[in-house]
Amino acid sequence: MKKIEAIIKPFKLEDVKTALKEGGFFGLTVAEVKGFGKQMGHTELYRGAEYQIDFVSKLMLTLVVDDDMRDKAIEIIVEAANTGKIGDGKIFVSSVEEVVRIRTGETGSQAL
Amino acid sequence: MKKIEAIIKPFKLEDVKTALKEGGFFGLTVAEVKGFGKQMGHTELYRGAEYQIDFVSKLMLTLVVDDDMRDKAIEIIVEAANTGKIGDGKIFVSSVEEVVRIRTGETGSQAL
Amino acid sequence: MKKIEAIIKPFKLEDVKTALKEGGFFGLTVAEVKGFGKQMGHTELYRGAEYQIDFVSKLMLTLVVDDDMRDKAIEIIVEAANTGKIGDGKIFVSSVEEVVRIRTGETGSQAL
Amino acid sequence: MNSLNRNKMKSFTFFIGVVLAPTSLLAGELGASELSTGNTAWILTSTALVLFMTLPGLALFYGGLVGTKNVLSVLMQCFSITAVISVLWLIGLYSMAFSEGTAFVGGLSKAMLNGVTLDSLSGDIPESVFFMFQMTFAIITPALIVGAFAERMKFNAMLLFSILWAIFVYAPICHWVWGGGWLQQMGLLDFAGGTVVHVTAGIAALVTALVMGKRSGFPNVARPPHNLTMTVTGAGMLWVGWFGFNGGSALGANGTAGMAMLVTHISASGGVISWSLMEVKKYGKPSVLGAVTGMVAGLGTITPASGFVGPGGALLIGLIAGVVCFYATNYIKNVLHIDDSLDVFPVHGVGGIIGTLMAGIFCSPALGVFSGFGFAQGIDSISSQVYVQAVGVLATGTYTGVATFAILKVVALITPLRVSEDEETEGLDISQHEERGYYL
Amino acid sequence: MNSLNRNKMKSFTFFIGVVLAPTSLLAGELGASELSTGNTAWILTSTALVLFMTLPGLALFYGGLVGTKNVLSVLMQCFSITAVISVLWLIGLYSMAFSEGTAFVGGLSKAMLNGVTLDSLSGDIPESVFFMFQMTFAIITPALIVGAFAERMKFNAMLLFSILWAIFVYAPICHWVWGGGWLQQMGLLDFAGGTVVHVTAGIAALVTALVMGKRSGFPNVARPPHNLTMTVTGAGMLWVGWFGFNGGSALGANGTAGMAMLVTHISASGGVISWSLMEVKKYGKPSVLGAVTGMVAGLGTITPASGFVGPGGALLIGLIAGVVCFYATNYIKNVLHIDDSLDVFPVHGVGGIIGTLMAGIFCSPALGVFSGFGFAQGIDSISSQVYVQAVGVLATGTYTGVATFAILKVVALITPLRVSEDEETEGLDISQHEERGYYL
Amino acid sequence: MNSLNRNKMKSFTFFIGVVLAPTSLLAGELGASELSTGNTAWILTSTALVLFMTLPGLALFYGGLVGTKNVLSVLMQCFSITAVISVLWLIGLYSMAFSEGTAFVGGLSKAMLNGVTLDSLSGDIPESVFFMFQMTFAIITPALIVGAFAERMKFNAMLLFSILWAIFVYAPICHWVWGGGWLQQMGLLDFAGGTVVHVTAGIAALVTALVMGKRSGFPNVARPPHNLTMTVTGAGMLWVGWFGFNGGSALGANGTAGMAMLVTHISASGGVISWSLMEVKKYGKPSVLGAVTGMVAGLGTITPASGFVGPGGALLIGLIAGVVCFYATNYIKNVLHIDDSLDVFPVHGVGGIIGTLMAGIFCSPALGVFSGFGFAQGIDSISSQVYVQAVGVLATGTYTGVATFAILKVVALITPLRVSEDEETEGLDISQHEERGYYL
Ligand SMILES: Nc1ncnc2c1ncn2[C@@H]1O[C@H](COP(=O)(O)OP(=O)(O)O)[C@@H](O)[C@H]1O
Ligand SMILES: Nc1ncnc2c1ncn2[C@@H]1O[C@H](COP(=O)(O)OP(=O)(O)O)[C@@H](O)[C@H]1O
Ligand SMILES: Nc1ncnc2c1ncn2[C@@H]1O[C@H](COP(=O)(O)OP(=O)(O)O)[C@@H](O)[C@H]1O
Repeated sequence: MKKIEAIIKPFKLEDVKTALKEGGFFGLTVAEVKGFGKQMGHTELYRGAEYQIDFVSKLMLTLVVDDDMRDKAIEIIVEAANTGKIGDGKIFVSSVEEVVRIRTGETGSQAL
Repeated sequence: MKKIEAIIKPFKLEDVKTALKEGGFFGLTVAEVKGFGKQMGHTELYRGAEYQIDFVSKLMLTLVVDDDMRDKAIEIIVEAANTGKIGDGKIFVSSVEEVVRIRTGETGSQAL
Repeated sequence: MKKIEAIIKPFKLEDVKTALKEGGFFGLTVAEVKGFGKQMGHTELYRGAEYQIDFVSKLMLTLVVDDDMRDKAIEIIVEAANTGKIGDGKIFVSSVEEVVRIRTGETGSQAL
Repeated sequence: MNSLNRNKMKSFTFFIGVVLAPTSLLAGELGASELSTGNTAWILTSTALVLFMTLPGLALFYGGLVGTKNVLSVLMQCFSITAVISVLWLIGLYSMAFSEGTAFVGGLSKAMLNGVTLDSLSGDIPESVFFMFQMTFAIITPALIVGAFAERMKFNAMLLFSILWAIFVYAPICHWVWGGGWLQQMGLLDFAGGTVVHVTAGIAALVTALVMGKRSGFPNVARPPHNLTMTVTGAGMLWVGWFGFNGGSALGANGTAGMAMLVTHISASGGVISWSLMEVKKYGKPSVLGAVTGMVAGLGTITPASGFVGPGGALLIGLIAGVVCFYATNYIKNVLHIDDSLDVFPVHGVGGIIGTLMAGIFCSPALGVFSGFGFAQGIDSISSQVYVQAVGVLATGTYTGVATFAILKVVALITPLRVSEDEETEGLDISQHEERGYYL
Repeated sequence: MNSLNRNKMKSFTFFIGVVLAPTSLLAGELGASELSTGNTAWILTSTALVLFMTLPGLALFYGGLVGTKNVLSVLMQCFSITAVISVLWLIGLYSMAFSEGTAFVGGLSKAMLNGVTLDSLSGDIPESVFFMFQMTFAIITPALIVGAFAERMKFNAMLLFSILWAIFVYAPICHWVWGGGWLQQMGLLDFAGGTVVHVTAGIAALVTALVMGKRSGFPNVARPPHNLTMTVTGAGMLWVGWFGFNGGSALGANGTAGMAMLVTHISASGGVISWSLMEVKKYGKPSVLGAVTGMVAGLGTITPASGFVGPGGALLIGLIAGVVCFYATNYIKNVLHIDDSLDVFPVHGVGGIIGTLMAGIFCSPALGVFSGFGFAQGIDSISSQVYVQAVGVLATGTYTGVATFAILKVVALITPLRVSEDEETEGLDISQHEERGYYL
Repeated sequence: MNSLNRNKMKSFTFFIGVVLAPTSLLAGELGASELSTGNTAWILTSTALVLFMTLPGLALFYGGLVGTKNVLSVLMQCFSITAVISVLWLIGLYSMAFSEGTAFVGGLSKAMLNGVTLDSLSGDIPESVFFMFQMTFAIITPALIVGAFAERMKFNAMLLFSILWAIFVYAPICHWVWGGGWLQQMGLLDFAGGTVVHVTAGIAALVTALVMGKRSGFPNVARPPHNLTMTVTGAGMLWVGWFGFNGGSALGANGTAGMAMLVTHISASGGVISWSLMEVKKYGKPSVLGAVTGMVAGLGTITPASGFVGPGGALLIGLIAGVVCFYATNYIKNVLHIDDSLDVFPVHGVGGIIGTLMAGIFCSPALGVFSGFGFAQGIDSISSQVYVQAVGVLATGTYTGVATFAILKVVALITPLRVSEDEETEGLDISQHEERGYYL
């Protein structure tokens, strides 16, 4: 099984979730993160103290899928999260050895 | 070494932490996440705008363990986090190549 | 490619980010987490209810790098995040199969 | 309304000059130098209460309802409006509203408070106090409109709009109703601002929402309030502050002030109850946002009626307000799909309209337990009074609608009204003010 | 109600019983129609201050102490209670408390404020103002009880309970102590609600906590307040609002009001200091939650005594309140393991009890620097006065305990008192109101 | 202090110097026993308003500006100072400030309010009310200093410092200016505390910041306010509360109170506008933190002038305050690199200084639209008045600087002033109070 970690712009969450749902993916975990990359942050100003905020709000999606669903998932995310502007984010894919469903103790693909 | 990522219900954290501690696991990292899965979310209502919240609050636990402790850790988590109801969460297991303890620079099992 | 996950003390973020930047690393994702480990937490007191807080605020940095940059990244982080006191945190390294840049669809090293 | 009661209304200034009340005139001329410390104490207090309604009351009420990335922009709008309108009030708006002039607008004889000394009285309170009390109304009215264009208006456009609106809408209408203008002469009953404050703000909100267009994603994207505790905090402050708004409009610490406060409170309670019941009926559960919205509906609706109706009437008014404003909110949002972001029109506008009309009914002294304290002078039936009330609503509403539209078009010539789409996505706090609400 | 009885409100005990001021009596009888604008101004203001204590004061104080998933439910409870009790106060509670009746309860002659006009006076303030001022007490008392059953009571059960409690507990006891009832006749000194407000709320809290049972996980699971800044904000509002609560209970702007405010403030300060010192002694560090809890203890405890004791007595009362309530809180929670969620009984109940008793001591004019301003009429020693005070505490406490228990049992016949375990886990905000406090 | 001198408190300057009203003097002497309920009502209210400025106003204003790990420590400091100074005020500070004594400090004849009864008057209000009103000033002044040492001072050192400072700085200087002391005799115009409150707090802040040293990381590490919504909430409360601060300083509900409130409001508005314009000029965008800081600058600066200047003067004062304090803040922070954490000196200190000086200009009755209401008695030109004002500023500033330094050195002998570096990193909430602000 594969773990897909996607960093996306926060306001794209609904689109991505909906697209994944339509694509048949019914499990997803989302964390709020801050990203640092090519996308510029912004300045903030507090009583004469002005400074550069390098970090930008992002969401990190974690999605574990069967091996054969990997490419489809990536495709869906790329399409739904894309705005064409810097800062759209990345997808990282890695291997998962085992999955367990806590409720039932099922393992492997059944646990997804 | 193995990385165990467990998504659990928030109010189960204390139980899981205690069980892990008793099981001899003394390191753990916890992130607040939102999960989307079989468990139904709920509706929210704001002045005539009613909508469905699909995401449910969860915690993601990250736990890196020696290879031979993997199964024990999984077992402990499954047992402590289980309520038998939908939404109890998943455990994902993957391989970790290297671990470093920042304080000392130690690596491998010693760093855990 | 490698994924480097580093758990550090929150007030070290600026130092680590600056060091990474100087070291030529231009991408980084940060999540707020709570850590449980050797570092003691603290007690809190609320109207006669006193209890032990085991969790300590930490940041989890995620950084995906080319294989040959792995050691440099680790070195930089260890150096910048180190205070010599318990609780400085860990670095976990694992393999990443694929990286995709959402904006362009580029994959592999180019996507970093 | 007899001459005794007549003194109990808002703008004594006006009564001296215009209403031809010989007894009060004499009092005004001969005994006007008799300052009442008790009445002054209460209006000083009321002034503080009404400012408190805007800062921080309304700012928090609105601020909690927007997204976390726009919260400061709302607070900033309320603060800036307060500062700028206050200075304008001194420079000329007070004079335009309350000095002698035509039936449509006052003159500039009191610009910069010309001629006002420590000893100048307005009725039996210092004129400085009357000036301040009225100023707090001139502040909150444009601040109410903020709710309509929240989360998308440019800061400089907002400020320019508010300034022009205060000059060309608020000041004249205030003169019509309270400053001796034609509606006052006609016998319009508007104790504390059903037309002057709520109809004008509500209609302006509707026009602004239509001209500005919807926030991106409306109505499909869920926009939950980012901090309902902030909204409820503001709501509590509004409730308390409204005691000064309506109770202070008696311009004295007397039975009218007490009764105005009482009916205000009862109507607010009625609004909470009926809005909550509507939610239970429609969705099965009452929400705290519903409760506080019903409260505002009850408060806005009783405002014009507060010095004229009794407790029984107030209870009915509050209950009706909750139901009508509930339906209005749903209709505007879900049927017409107008993005009046924080529902200013369906709550304040609709509340102001029905409240002004109901003031004409429940002021009648012949309704048994629902009786009020009498019609305007020269009016002796519910139908005549309601007719005057309807004229007041129509006139103020129409004028406000047209003038607001014109002002928006003028402002748009000078600066775009809306931020860019990217700025809207990033949030107004960063894009307009380079600040963030929270670093928790 | 004749003009003599009209004076029998609230501080009548004091004026008649203590000051023996025949002139004020005469004024009451002959010149009662003379409205005092100064006194009216202060009671209008006090009314606003006491409402402010509940909304948003107490709502925030309590709201900050619960978990983030229950914060709105607490705010909603405070808002709903305010709305519903206000309407009931108009319909009949005011009459039950303050109109002529038996020694145990008033009649219904003033239901819907029957017969009350703009000119009706109560003493030298409009009756509408007296009605409103007293209403704010009737609101805050059931709102205080919310702290006992927070985080687990069903909304509809809560509402039904509060309604019945206001009818069967608050209104009669208010009549006993302030409406001319038997305890007032006996000479009970309760200036602003040691028995009427704090003993009743505290005992009801204890009974409710016992009947409802513990929150799941209590006392093992840590339940830190979700937002102490909110609690401290509410605490500040309570302190300020209490100036109206106790200062307003003089029903005039005079030396008694000033002194009541002064001793209130000093006692609050004493409570802050002694609770903080207890924490330093026991835990090594003072906490801000401890400080504000000590403040509430000091305020609750001085409440019955506030018109009767001097500054020295107030300082002692505050210091004692902090220590006793500190121990009481620890004892209830850590020894008896009673889950009175927000410690209503050990702070308000215990404070109300010891405050009522100490009022009987420190009212004595013969205690040197700790002297007060005299006993009730016909009483001439500390021991006689303390006896009356003890009777007051016992009577109100016992009656409240029994009646509260009975009411809970009746409510339980109609609807379960508690939410289900799943709902408790999910939080009351979502399960009862379909809302979330924060989307930060 | 004879009965004439007793009137010489606070507003005496005004009564004697400006109004030259022998009748009011006579009234003071002969009829001083006539309590005015209206004036009493307003000062009771003002007392509540000024306490509200500290709790929760200032606490929130400051609390929002610090990091999330230090927010409770700031709230705790404000609460503790309130409690402790209140008790000290009763024990002896009030007497030191306002009882008869030398030109430099009062005596102890009123310690524990010795001799003060329910009927004691101060002018035409109860002495208990005067005591309370003045107490709220004694509370807020040390609370203002908290901003200078926020995020690094030990709690016990903070408390000890505040106590000694209140005794050795506040009480004497209050006596100099308002208690019949030498500056009052000289004709210093300080209506509501330009020197007594703002210069003293500002200078003490500067000294404390220098002695304590910088927070770790200053000025390189960004320290954004953790919750600007909290700060803006506090700002709104400060604005409203300041109506009691300045308006109440008239010690009555009259034209002076009304005008003081009016000029206070206009100056605050001017400060908001000019600070915002400076930001637009320098950074291109106005911020809400800038707006509220300008507001505080406008309010602090008008404070000494508020009973003496007219609306036109107030507008200028506010506009100037915003500009000058803006530059001062930048200079202190970015050029001198002094870590006065929350900018107490550049806003309050600088505002107090220029306000006291400008009071001497704009009180002149001969400035056309910028005229005020006259010089102090015996003074007849701007230059003479400004000279006196300058003496007042220099004397209070110098004494405060020296005494504050000495007090800090004494405290440092007893306990370290700062927390350890680890404690600073962990935050004061956990390290000093074992609490956390938020569990959201
Ligand atoms: N090497 C990396 N490791 C981890 N996260 C990264 C890396 N590079 C980028 N990111 C994440 O992806 C986000 C987007 O990257 P950015 O360089 O701004 O734009 P783009 O992906 O469009 O080129 C960043 O904000 C950061 O969260
Ligand atoms: N394929 C997946 N990838 C990532 N996270 C998942 C996946 N499936 C489920 N989850 C996470 O696990 C949580 C529980 O899953 P859910 O389907 O609701 O219940 P259960 O695990 O009991 O069948 C989800 O809320 C989500 O956070
Ligand atoms: N085995 C582990 N798995 C996951 N996270 C860990 C593990 N051990 C430690 N951590 C994380 O690293 C942090 C620091 O660890 P700790 O034992 O306190 O100190 P140190 O790393 O200096 O020995 C912890 O707070 C926790 O977040």
